[in-house]
Amino acid sequence: MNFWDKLGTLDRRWIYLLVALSVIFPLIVPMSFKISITPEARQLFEAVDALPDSSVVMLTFDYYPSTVAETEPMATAALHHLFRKDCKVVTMTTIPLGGPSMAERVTRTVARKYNKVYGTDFVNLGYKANWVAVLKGMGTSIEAIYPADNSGTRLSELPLMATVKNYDDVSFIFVVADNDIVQNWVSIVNAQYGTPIGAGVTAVGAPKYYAFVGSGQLTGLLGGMKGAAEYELLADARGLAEKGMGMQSLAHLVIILMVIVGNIAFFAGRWSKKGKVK
Amino acid sequence: MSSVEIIQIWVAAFFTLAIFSFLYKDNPFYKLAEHIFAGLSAGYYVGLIWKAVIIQQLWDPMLAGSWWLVIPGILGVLMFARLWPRISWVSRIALAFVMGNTAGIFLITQLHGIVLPQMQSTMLALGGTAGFASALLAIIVVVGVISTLIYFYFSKEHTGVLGVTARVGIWFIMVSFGAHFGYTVMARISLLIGRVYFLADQWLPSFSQLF
Amino acid sequence: MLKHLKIRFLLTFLLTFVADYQLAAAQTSDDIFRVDRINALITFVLFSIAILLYIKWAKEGKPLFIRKIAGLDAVEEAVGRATEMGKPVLFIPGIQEIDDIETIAGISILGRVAKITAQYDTPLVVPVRYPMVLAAGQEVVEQAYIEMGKRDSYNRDIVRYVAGEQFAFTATVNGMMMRDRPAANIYMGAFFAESLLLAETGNAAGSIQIAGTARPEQLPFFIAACDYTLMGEELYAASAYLSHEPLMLGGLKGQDLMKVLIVVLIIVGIILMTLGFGDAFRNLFEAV
Amino acid sequence: MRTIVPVIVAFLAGFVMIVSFFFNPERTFFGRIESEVLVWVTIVGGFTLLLGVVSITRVNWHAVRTKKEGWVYNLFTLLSIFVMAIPAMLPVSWSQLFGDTEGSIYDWLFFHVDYPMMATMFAMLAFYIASAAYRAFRARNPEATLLLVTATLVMLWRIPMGEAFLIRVGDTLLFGYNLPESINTYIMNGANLAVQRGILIGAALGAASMSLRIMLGIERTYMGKG
Repeated sequence: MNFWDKLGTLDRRWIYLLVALSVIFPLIVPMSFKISITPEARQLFEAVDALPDSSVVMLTFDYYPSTVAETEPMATAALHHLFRKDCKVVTMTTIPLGGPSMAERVTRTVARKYNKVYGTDFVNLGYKANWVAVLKGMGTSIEAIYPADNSGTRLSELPLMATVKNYDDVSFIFVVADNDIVQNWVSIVNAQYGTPIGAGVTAVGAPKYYAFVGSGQLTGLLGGMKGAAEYELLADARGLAEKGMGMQSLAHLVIILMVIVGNIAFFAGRWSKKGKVK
Repeated sequence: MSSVEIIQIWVAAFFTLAIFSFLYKDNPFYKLAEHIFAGLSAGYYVGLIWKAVIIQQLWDPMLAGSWWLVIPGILGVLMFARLWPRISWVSRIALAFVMGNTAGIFLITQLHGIVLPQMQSTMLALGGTAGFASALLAIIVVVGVISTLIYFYFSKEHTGVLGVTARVGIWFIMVSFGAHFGYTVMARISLLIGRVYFLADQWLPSFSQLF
Repeated sequence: MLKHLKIRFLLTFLLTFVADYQLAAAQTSDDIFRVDRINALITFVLFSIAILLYIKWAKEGKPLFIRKIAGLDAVEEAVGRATEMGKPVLFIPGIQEIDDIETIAGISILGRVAKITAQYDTPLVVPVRYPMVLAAGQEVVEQAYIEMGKRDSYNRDIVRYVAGEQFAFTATVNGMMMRDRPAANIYMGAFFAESLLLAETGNAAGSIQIAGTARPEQLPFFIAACDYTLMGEELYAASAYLSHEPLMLGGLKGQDLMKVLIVVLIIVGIILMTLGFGDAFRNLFEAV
Repeated sequence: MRTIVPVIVAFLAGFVMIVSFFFNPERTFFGRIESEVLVWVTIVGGFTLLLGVVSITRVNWHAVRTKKEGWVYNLFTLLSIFVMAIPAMLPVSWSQLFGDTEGSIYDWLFFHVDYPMMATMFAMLAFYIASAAYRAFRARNPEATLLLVTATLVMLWRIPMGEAFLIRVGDTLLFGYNLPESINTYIMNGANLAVQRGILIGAALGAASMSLRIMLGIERTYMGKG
């Protein structure tokens, strides 16, 4: 086992330590950077900003607690933007594990800052099973699928829902998701009812949805924590995502370094062996 | 910070560290956290379906007169027959009803909502709309889409023109997967940042309250 | 007979699309029938005909050609090398339940690998995560050993249930890799975040690694860490090639015919758009 | 009988959706049927979630009863299910601890135990990616090399530090060419968009083919054997 082989098979816990340090260090020495805005993030912001005040927007909490670091800042920044524009917000979720609880808590926290009234300014529809039928069903009648809201109040008793019967009464759908539900919002709702849809997704899913932005089926796209930081900047709603970017940068450099050094150890190891064999 | 908040943060911190401990090696703390997690998630589903389906979609509407909803209710209960192999065929009707409906919706949305618009948006003028850059982009997109579709074509040997197109396709696919790789790395690090931020921003300051 | 039928099929499709254009123009909102969605109807009808016809031909045993997937040669080569070195082959049919399409594809490829290991008496290890996958795996492996006339060298715990929880399963399989040091690791099926851990440990154990999954977000890691990777639909094509199961084979062939149709229409659209008068043709594909 | 009835039910439940797509729902009675079928599907769909709960309870109860190795952990799972589920089903009018609103046991346990654990589960992957990047990701063939080079470029582009570096590289070596912008245009909106579109079309055809087979009762594996 020459030097290169030893370098190539370093015990993985040393590498874990290096990653941990790269994320903790910026906490001690805060690093702030200028965040550049991608055209796709600007397109989403401008589409929401162009909406006339007090128009109805549907905000969906289609993410599991496992990806809140990327998705929650997007939902929070969107809510700041929408409430500042006096838009009426209808929230819902297709995620059975935690979806309704997170939709309730995140929306009420931001609504309190703009002293919005539940029932007239915002409503949380919560969760109903089988998202295919939910997405398709709301096309004809939201009340058929959701007889009551997340807390059990009948929809007929909520003033806001009197004006929102189905997608025709919704001006924009802002989907925040960590799974393929975005593809179904596009292929069921946008394709059949024409409601414009913008999406904030985790970085794992983002590359796939460029195809929908390109075909105009998606109006703008946020990708990962950087996408959230971009929307926070655009909507002037500074939050967690922007603070995280410093730590993100150092960790990326560590990973890039790992790939390069790993490959050097691999190739150098092979050349030195070839050298001996000849 | 009130004492309730401190308890909340310490409970959350305990379970966060219990899961992280798996990095060192599998241990009783991780096993305990894992099993509690499985139980709480199952319990969450019970609370959710009890409220969202049984009360809001069955009990209340039936009380208000929509008695026919007893039919989907019975179909739903029949679903439990899947748990006992001997009578699992009873659940087939309920399963077929849901799967058939989803299949009917998907059959339309995959063709009308994905294939048609994606085909249409690939019909680009190779001259581009404004100058050289947009022409280059149009050519890249057109060549990329066609070569990817040909790469995943299985009814003819990849030889001759087809072989060359497939070869070009694999290069395009590697660039796209490289982008996927970069984005996925970014995602996992953001999730780590989220947890480290919780520990540093909420848990550590709570020490000053206690000691 | 097949050949010119396909050409006639393509022509009818092109002509009906042009006819659709006049009809769509006459759409008035209170019509009962959604005339503006006739392009979807045509696509739906032609798609169904293509799929059902090929399934019928597949069931009748008509010779339906599928090219051999390069990944299968890599699998056979890797198992061959394991035989020479007298070391075991480790096969994981993904970590999803039996009703997942990728697991079904993985199991059919397992059948092929089991035939080769049976023939050369190479030790085979198949850790699984669900009881139903265990049953299906044992059935396929036993069948392969019987077919190769090696019933006596088959034993029940070639396919073994390891653990239910995702990371516990990964930790146990990693332990097996470092202990047995298999010559070849083959991952065929649905994989999630643990793909990284498996491929990395397999690399450290010095095994040849071949993977196949349809999940796009895991493919980059397998490509970077394994010697060969079956990508996306190649996994299904490989299992259709091996099993000749009519449903899979017919479905695949029908989809292939639609791909030809789509590429032809896209090229026609591009030519017309580049020449400047393609908008009329392009609007035929408008999803309303 | 055991397969004919479910096959007919599957076909009708799907056929309604296809017909109502091609006919104006308001102008025909199909609209009424479609809406009712969809409501029923959301109700029946809800019970499938409870299936998982019953099987988890059964597996863990069996492990505890037969004192299987490590049965104490299974006991914790059982306790967690009931501590979470029972209070949630009791009316909030009896006590603030019941139901699922803020302040209930259900809400407290979710946000302070389940939520942090789930958020941590995938955070571990950052460590695995780093060690795999170092020990396994090799430019072993031309394709893998192209993948790793693109990945490095994208990782650099997505962080402010990296972007500044790319701009400086563009200015010094490439006569002021804006590298970051061209990554977004030619990689993300070019090659990546094209490949994702190709894969999307292929996957959509596959999903439609599976849906057609399920609706016509040709594909019945989901019904199980017997």
